[in-house]
Amino acid sequence: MSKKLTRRDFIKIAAGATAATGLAPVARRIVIEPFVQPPEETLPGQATWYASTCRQCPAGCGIVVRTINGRAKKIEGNPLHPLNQGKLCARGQAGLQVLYNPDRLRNAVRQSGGRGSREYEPLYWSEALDLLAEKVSSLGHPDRMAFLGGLMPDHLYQLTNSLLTALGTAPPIIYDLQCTLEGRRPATQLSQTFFGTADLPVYDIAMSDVVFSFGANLFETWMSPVAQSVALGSMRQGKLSGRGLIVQFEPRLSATGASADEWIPVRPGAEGYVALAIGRIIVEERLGHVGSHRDNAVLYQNVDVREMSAASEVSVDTLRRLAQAFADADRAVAIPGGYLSGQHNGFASMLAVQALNRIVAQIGRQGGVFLSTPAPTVALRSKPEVNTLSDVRNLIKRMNAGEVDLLLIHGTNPLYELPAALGFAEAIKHVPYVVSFSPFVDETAVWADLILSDHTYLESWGYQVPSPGTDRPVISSQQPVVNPLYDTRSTAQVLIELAARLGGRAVEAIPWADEESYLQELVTELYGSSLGAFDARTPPGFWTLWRQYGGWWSEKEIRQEPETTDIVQKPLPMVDPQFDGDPEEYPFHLYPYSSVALTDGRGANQPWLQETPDPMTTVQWGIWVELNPQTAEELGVEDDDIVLVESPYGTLEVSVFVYPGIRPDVVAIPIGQGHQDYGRFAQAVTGSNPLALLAPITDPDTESLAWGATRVRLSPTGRKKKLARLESIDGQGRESIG
Amino acid sequence: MAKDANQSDEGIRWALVVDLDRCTGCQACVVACHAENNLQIVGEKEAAYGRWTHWIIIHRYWEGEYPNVKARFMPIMCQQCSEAPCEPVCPVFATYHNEEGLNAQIYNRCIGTRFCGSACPYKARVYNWFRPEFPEPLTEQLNPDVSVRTRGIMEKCTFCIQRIRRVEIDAQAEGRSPTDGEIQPACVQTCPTSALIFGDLNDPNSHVSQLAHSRRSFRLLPELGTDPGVIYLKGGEVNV
Amino acid sequence: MNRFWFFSFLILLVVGILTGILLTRIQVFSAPEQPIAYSHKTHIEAGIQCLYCHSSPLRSDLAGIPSVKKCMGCHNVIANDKPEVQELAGYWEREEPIPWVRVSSQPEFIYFSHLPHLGTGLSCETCHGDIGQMTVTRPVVKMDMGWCLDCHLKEPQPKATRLADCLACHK
Amino acid sequence: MSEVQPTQPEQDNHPDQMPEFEERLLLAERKDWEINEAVLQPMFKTGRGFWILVAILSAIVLWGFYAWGYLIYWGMGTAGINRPVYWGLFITTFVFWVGISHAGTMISAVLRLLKADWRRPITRGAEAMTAFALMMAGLYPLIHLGRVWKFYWMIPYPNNRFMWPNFQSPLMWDMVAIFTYLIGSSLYLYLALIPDMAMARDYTEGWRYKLYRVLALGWRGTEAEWHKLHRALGIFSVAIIPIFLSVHSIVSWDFAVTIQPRWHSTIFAPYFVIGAVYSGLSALASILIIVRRSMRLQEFLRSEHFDSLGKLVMVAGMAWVYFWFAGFIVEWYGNEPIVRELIHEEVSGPLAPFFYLQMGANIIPIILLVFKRVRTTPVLLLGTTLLVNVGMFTERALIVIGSLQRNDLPFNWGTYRPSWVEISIVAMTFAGFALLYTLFSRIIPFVPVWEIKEGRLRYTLRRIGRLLVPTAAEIE
Repeated sequence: MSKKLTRRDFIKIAAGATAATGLAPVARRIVIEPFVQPPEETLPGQATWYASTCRQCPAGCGIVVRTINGRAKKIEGNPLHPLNQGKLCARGQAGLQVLYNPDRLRNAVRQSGGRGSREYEPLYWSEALDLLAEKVSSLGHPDRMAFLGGLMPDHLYQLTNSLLTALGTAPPIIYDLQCTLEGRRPATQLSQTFFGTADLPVYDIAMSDVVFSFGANLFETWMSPVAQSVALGSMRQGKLSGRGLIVQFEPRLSATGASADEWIPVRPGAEGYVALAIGRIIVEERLGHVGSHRDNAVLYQNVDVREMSAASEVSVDTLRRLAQAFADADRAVAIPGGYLSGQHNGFASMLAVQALNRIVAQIGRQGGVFLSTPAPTVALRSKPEVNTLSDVRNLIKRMNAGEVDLLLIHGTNPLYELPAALGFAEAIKHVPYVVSFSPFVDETAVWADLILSDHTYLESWGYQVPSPGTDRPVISSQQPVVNPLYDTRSTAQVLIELAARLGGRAVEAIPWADEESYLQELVTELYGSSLGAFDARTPPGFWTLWRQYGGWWSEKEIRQEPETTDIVQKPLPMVDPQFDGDPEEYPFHLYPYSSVALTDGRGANQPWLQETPDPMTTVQWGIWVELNPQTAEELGVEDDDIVLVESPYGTLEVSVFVYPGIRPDVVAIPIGQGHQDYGRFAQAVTGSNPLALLAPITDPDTESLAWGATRVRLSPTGRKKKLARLESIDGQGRESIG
Repeated sequence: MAKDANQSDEGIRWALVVDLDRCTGCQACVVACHAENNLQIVGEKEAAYGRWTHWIIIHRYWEGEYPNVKARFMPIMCQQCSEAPCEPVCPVFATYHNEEGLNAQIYNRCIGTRFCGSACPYKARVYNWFRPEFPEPLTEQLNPDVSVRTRGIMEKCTFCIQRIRRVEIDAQAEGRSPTDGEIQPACVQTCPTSALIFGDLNDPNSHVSQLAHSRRSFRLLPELGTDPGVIYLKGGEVNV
Repeated sequence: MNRFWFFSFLILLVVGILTGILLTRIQVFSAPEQPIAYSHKTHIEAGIQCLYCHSSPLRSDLAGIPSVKKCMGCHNVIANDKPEVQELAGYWEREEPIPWVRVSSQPEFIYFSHLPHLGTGLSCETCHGDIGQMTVTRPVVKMDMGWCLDCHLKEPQPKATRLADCLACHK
Repeated sequence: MSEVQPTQPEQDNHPDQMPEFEERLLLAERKDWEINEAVLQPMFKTGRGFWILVAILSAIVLWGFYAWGYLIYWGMGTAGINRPVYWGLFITTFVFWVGISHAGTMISAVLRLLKADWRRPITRGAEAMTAFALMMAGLYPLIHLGRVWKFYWMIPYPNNRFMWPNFQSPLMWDMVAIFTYLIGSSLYLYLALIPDMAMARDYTEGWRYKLYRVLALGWRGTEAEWHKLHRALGIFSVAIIPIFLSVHSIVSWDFAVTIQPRWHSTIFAPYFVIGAVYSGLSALASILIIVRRSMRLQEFLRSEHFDSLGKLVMVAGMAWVYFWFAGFIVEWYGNEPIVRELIHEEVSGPLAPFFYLQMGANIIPIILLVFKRVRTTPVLLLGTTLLVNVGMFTERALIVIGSLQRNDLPFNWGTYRPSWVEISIVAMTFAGFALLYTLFSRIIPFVPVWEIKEGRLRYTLRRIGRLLVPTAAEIE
């Protein structure tokens, strides 16, 4: 889409596109407007497919978008892309509703009635950029500016980082809820500790015979769900060596747990104990076929299987059986998932799980765990690192202390995504000027003075090295599949133009004329690489193919076998879980989980995702709390009764879903609903944000939010609200009838 | 009009295989179907009253009790029965059986008696209870190959007839016939675990007809004698 | 007296029905008013092929309306003194699309593609009439279901069965 | 015709053996003109009560039409139906009205063929009930269409698209059957009306005269005319009986030909027919009691009629119970899981209140009607027969809605809640029926005068020696 096309250039079969069926009279005046200048790539009425990268979550799947007459009509997986191999998840499919969302901002805007007024006044971009440049240059000290970002595409991160460094400001703080829930930061730290490389490892589910997943919702939202699902498909029925086995360890039966062959309801926080006990049994009883376990004995010298069994409430027999299955498998892999990282003892548990891969010698082996090969050029290797909650806390402290004069927020929605107890909502009021880059008016953008509305990902340039990657180096490219619908501007472009206005070191740091030329320069470094699945004769030819393929990747598998560090010379740490809230007063563990459709709440403004039934509860649109039937009976509540959920930090009123697959001492609430702002579809759902309940405690090892370590109590309210479920309540439990 | 599928050995019979061992209930097919087929969004209130419009839904069945509880997923869409109970009851032939084994639904012929919906044992048909609403610019997304149904019309899974037709026309233009696996309904295309496989059941070499002969294969409610064109493969077993 | 009323009523009825039919026919076959008085006849007589301007029916569903640029490709030099061509040039200079009014159309619930029709060897004139003789473009047939089926059913078997299937056209 | 002169009955003679005949002979003392007057006078006297009633009924009907318009404009979603309960109160009420319509022909044609004399005063009311109930029933197939403006696609008419309706569909059978029945029963009603129209013509002036003159088709009462009328009525009586049996059978096949659990039953056709007769006769009894009271027709509609009607209702009710049980026991013992579930729901589940209402309201009247006191006391009979129709309506709702709520896949079960639109439209048809009936009773002689007179000729007392002997002549 290099041609500049204006909106009216497109053929408008106006009536055909919008009218309802059936009733139209035959003789009607339909205007057809031809192109003034025909674009080279489109044929009227014929679909043109553009390859790009999905940005509905940070996984970085390749997509192809069907466009007809300049309008995107359907998103599908890019069949050539090694990560997702043509497949796509529900969120990826719904991407069009980000692009065509009726609640998108159509201009750069300034809040005319003051912050929080929700009254907006459109600005010309030159005006808005002048305003921003003026704010930046009038800062007393560069430290008085802060940039808070979500997990952004790599090129944007690089531009931001370069600009901030040039200005003398601290690098952007990258933090969002999705990363927190999937435990991206702790997982990186685990790799660093275990393999000495700060890269997310790839678990080779496809080739594995036995997969032990400890709180990783592999096929829902964790890390790269599509790639993992593709792997599941071949692991289950695509291998010659037989059907693989999956065991899921988590307190609530997730959709992944339902797809697993066995679900072990471990006590929250005790997943590490299970891993330790399994490891101990394998080492002690010399299970499996890897020969001597002498090297590993030291790891488990302090572990008592019975104690572990008691603490995790998994019987010794089960542990022994599982240990046997894990050790006897030709290829087995244990996966430390997001729920582990959300515990106070998260890091210790993750270490214990990763150690299992070590004792069955599956590190670097097929069907085990390996690291993806880094991108071939240095420039492409720089990518956003997720910050810790402590960094965010520091920022909040600085904001409260009045040390931040200008706050830039991109791709994250801290007012919604951070536990309310952290006090971001209060802190933002102490910042004199807040700039948001959100394309939507979300909870945070309401508190921004200036919203420099970004393009949606289907209108933007960019690239991303998927992390975790796959069995070969991959760089996904992102390109506009349609011309921008509105007068929005991509943040990368805004930064480049800001630098140009600021001059000096800023413009030296990012001297490009526009983001496209920046990307072109970055990407054509790959030109001539012998690894690639394609190569061109000239750099411009390479640029074309890069966009046509939707990125660059190696033709062959290249896996990197990680080295283990000396962590394996010491006994594995054993840390007792800690929970916030007195167990007497707050008898239940709260398990907030990321919803398949809405993830961390980003999908809430897309009606398709709102109407998508949750796989386990089949509820559409709503928010609920899942209770074990026994718990529900004790509380005297049944389906659809509203209960009051209280933690030491907040309360929430929500309908009950009696859920057979959850421990009686755990209650689960999906994350994603309860938006105050963020458009009509997000606000259509009544209910408040479950994150308000969360205790702001962290795992001391990783300084990451222990989002699974809050205790709550429940009390019935006597009211009812019917959940929009697909499944008939009357029919529930009567399956034997069919 | 309705030709007995058992006799049509030479013709095409489109069929969908659903491998329950692979299905993770991820709902990608549901959204893909919404995107491809211009399904309307009804909102929370109507959805709670059973008026959603999903053409494919994933049934989730509980088995056992805590702690030995299991949940199984079963995607259910129009079963494209050869002996469809919905076909004979339509007074105006809005639904009928076509030569390629599809249970066709002609939207603009439908007068909305909902008899087919009552007759369908799988309840795979959905009805447009109200006019669809697509707040601007969501209309831009509408697939031009599929009509937008107004109120009072029954609709259901078509096996993405528009995608079948598109591939057939393109193949014809190239002077060949579509290859096995080339035609993919939206749900099949997107299914991350490849739990859905589409093809011609009457072609003995096609992937679906081979899977249909698998030991794991079964059809939904076989005792009703509807002869569905959707074939399920049991989960939890190895296919040898 | 009674008989008089009876016959008057009868005559009125017949006249009414005939007028109704006539009116719908006129409405169907009337030529819509176009923004520029374009004559197909002139262009065809100049020896231009249909596919030169309507270039995509062999590759796409739609035949395509030529872009303003394509018109100007010739009319930069040819006949640029004529008022109609000057009107065209006006659109070109203003970079505005020309709001042509559709002459032949299918309802929204119909899937129609030019490609397979031309693929079977049909010519443009089969459906669009002798466009080459038209100074003002008007529809020559009422493109309704009966008209479509007229041809579809004349195909040899088993093609006819396939083409008579509702799903062949209804979407 | 008989030449016997009616004679004054002697009050004190044979008081114990005469009461039945006494009643039949009551009219015998009336002159023809007196009977005419007695029938026509209530038609002309329309008090305030009448107009208030008409106003109320019209208001309900208008409101119902508004609700219908609302339904058409906004879509079927304004009704309470959903997935899987695609059919709700509309179809329930449709079946109910078709059922009500069955009593008219039952009384009129069957009893005419059987020469049951007591039918005479009530045939007109019964036939009118058939016609009006069918009109109400006929609205529902239109109302429940999602796109009612396309209803004509169900009519077979030649077109260039080679498209015909699907005659495999029970809905097409329905349409044909209901149209046939409506036309047949209207003609039947009209035929029997002609002599009375002529009578009314001769008694009226103004707009009524003009109306009756047209409707009487120039009837003069010649021997040939009577002969033709009797022949026509005889043919119609025979011909309409298969139609009457087929209509409700076809309605039942709407359900029975699907494989929906509980609908898929072989006994449905006779079960529906007998249910229709049961509810229709009950409705007739209720209506006659109300009309008799409001139009002061006690002289014509006497307790002997209600007695016979009550007996018929009782017999129909017993037959209904028999058919119900025959269906129920087969399903019960068949013990198919989903059917068992449905039975369970009815007997002890959420549908239990409706089930016991249905059973109670259908069986208690049978017991009550055993007592002559109930059959002959208007108030008691009114209550009993109304109860039957409450029961029958509930039965239809249970069949249509109750069954649809459950199906083979428990995941797809659902519940149904009627909306204000549905209730308004159902109320509209009830009010519409009442309104048509009310207006009808003021325009058309409610009691078939010629039939009464004809019957009166049959029963006479002859003096044979010293005895007064009641005699009955064969006159038809």
